[in-house]
Amino acid sequence: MQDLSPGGAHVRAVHDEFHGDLLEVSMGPHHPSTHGVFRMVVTLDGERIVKLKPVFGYLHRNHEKLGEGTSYLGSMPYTDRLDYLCSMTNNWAYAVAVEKLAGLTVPERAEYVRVILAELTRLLNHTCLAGFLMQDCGCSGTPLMYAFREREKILDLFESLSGSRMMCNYQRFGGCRVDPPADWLARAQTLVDGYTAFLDEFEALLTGNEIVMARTQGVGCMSAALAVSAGVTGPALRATGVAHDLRKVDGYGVYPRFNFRVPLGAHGDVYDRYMIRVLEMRESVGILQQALAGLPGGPIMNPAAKLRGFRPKAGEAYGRIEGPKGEIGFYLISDGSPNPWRYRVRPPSFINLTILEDMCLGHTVADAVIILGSVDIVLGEVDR
Amino acid sequence: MDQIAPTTVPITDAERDELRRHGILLTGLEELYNWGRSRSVWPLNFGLACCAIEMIAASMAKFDIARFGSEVFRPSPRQADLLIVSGTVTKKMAPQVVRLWNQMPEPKFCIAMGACAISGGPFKQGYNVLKGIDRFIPVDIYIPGCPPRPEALLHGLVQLQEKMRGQTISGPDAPRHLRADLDCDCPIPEFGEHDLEPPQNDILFQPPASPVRTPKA
Amino acid sequence: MLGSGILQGLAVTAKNFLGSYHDPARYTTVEYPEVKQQLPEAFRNFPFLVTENATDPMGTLRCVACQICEKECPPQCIFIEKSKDKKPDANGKLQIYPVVFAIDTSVCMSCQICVEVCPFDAIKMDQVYEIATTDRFDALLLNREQLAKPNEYFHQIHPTEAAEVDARLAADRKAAEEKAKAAAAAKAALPAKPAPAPVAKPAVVPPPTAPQSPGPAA
Amino acid sequence: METPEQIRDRLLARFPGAQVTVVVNGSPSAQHSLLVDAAHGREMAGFLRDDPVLKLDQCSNVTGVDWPEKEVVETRKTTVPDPAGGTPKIIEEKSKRIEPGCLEVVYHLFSVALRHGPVVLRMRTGNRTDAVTLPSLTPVWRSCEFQEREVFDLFGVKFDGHPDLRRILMWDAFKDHPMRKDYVEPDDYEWEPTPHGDVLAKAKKHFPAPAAPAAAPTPPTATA
Repeated sequence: MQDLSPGGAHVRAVHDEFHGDLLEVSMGPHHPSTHGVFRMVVTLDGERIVKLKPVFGYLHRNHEKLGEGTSYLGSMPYTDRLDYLCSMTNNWAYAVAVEKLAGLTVPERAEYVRVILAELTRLLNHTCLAGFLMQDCGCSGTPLMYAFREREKILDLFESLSGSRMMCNYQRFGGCRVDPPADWLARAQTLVDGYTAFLDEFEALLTGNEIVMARTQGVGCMSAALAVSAGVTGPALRATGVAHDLRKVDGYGVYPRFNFRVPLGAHGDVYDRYMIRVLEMRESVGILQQALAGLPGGPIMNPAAKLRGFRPKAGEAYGRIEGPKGEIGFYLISDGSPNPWRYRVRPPSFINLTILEDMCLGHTVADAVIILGSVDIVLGEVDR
Repeated sequence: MDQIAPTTVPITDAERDELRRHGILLTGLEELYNWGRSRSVWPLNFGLACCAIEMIAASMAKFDIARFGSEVFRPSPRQADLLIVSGTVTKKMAPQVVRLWNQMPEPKFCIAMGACAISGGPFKQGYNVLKGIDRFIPVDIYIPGCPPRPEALLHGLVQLQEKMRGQTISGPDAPRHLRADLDCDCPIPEFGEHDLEPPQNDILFQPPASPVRTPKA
Repeated sequence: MLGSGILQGLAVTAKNFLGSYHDPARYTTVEYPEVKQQLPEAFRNFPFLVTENATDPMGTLRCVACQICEKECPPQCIFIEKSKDKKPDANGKLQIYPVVFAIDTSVCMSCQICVEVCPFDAIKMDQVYEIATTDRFDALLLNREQLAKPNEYFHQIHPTEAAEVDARLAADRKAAEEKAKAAAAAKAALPAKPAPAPVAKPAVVPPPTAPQSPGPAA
Repeated sequence: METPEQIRDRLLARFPGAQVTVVVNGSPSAQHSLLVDAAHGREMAGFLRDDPVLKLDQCSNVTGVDWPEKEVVETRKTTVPDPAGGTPKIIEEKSKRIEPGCLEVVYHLFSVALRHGPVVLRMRTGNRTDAVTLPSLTPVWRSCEFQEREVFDLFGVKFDGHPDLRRILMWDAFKDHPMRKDYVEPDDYEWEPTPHGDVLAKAKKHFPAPAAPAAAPTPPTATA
């Protein structure tokens, strides 16, 4: 069995290679490339990293404690603020957990609408991530500018449906809040039809670029065994070649009805993680086409679901979905009162950072920046 | 400084506009100075939470903060004029924010963007959340919203520019950096065993008498 | 060929640069203070209170101080104090009204839960966003005079929702009137009794004083 | 996948002397869990990971739960046969007892290889004050590393065998464990225009009476 413990044999091998005066550098919490208020204490030998300790908590805003103090419905707008790029998938994951806890079913139309919104969120998140990653590589401005141009289009859709650009607060237990009107669906269809052209252009800008390849290939490799043991999920896990996508594994919602593939990487490096996301976006466009074509009529809310006075009976439930960053899960313990006894978020970005040190060892400090960028973290979710 | 004391321009605005039409621009030193710095406010490249994404969106193509002369987001506080506190300030982060503020050279300004930066916002009941950044540093503009739209940030920036244009450069209303009697540094709080020490800067943070309500039945 | 990827990328940037001069899809800037983006109807930012009559906003608030929104508000930024007396509302019915209705916009996160739980369609979401201020304390604490906005304004910002709400309220009112009439007719047959007592939700709760009410609530 | 009862039986057969109980989950999700004793916790976790039928190679989620002490009122009914031969009497006895509190750590285990789960593993500490040590499962699953640090930080469970047990979210000098139910947060409720409940009580402490609107003089530094 391979030794996967922190500071194990694979780590020591790197430590022993270098002998020299070590320099400890604190990157963050204010650092332009740490995607927020994240801090890494890096020990350097020359420019090589021999030790890296992440420091969390600079955005620890007590999400779980607040969740114990508010009602089940009251926590829904707070989930928007976890991973603030992907509020729709956070809403969905929380709704899934509560629906499991209370045994609520969701009408078919709402399931389709949830898929449409989740895949739009995936497009939004992956596009922005590619822009931010290129920003970290030193490709200042242009890719991020193009990414945000597309993001604004998706946000306009979210805004005209849910009322807010980022903090949608759209899903409800047993359905969705608003039924998307026909003209909204037509606009979504136009956006989805045009997205492939944007992806082609975006890839022409980046994927074949020699500088991007030289900068990202072979950097920040992780092995499949270590990734599974460390609980890494999402594109970062699939970049190592492990076929683990909850849309296939759990088959939640109406995902089994759609025909899509799960792109897999081979090396588990930064370039693979970038490529997986680009390929996933193409699959998402395919899912969106199928979902928009097959959207059934009917109610959007389960009439049995109560908005006020919602008291699930005592018990617990863990619900998870495949968010754009990985497995986002909610674990709820109910004691029969209107507030959950324990409200726990399983944050994918936080757990994906477990092996940040293992990925960075032996690389230069400039590579640490893009490795962190390729893991795709949002601090609101890391620290909660 | 007193010689260039401003306000006594013996010419009306209408006359000035008339002259401008003939190609003659009349201005005062103070006006020129304020015009120049209000049109080139360089913000600190500093994002805290959700609002930071809207701040980035404001600097992107659609909202284009460059039209206000503020697209130059500086990574170093030494080169920045404006601290946009964009998101929740936690107690663990507060000393660092104050330190950044102290590192910025005068004249400097602070915008509290979003509910969290103003008062702790929806997270204010949290044990690790600072209930407003104005407990430690002076804030010039408050932009409510959760998060405020990028347009709201631009509106706040315009308000700040107006405030800068209204400043005199001498006398008792002069800004901090032109006055010798003021210390511009804010004390940095320390991490205590249960809370920050001190929990707020009492010189800066003086809320009015809280309208505490009568308890309900 | 080495460098072809870079050239391809430069071609994309050139296309975008030139396109920004003639293609509106590539030039997306909204020149904000002069040009304002049209807000979608659903856009929400901060709540307001609906009044029926703009000339007498405080007398015609739809809010009856039931305090449900105050209880459900996740960040607890609403404060309501009930009146001790009752005043006639827009329909002339005696109602409890809020003496104090304050929303702390420095805390509010515009989540719309107050709107969803309100059974009287009294609180709705506004669309203002240009509210930057230099004062944190009093300027951001909105009281009921600042929060009250007429129904016409609601029609202006959310026309579809406002029309639905008006139709629903009109139907409720009609049903209530019919019921009151029927109750009055029934009572006229009995020994004389004064006008029907005001009830909070006549459309849903049949008045207990009129058990022989002929028609069911519409 | 095997039911929790089957897993329990296999664990008991493999580890004689260990204690494993199935905790029944009353909600419709029906995710029942296995409560294992701390002494054998790590060996059992290793068994669950390596067992070819289960292969729980991913520990997805680690949660701390606080169960404070609570007073339980029990009603015991005893039937006393009537010596006279009539109907037996039922005597009700009410007894109060303090149910001891504990800290609980919940692990959600999944198998990436076999695509099943969750198996929910729970461990409980002896009490909430001094016997708060549990074996760390970081040597078994790497993903527990930061999550166990988080449980240590917010709940105060000490993990024996953890390679780097430090506070993770709060600062190092912080003394409390804020996710515990009896945590008292620092009181800084100076300006509370819309207070309710506890916040109202705290705000009142700062302003005991409906204070006269004494306009605070604004210092020059506040208004540059």
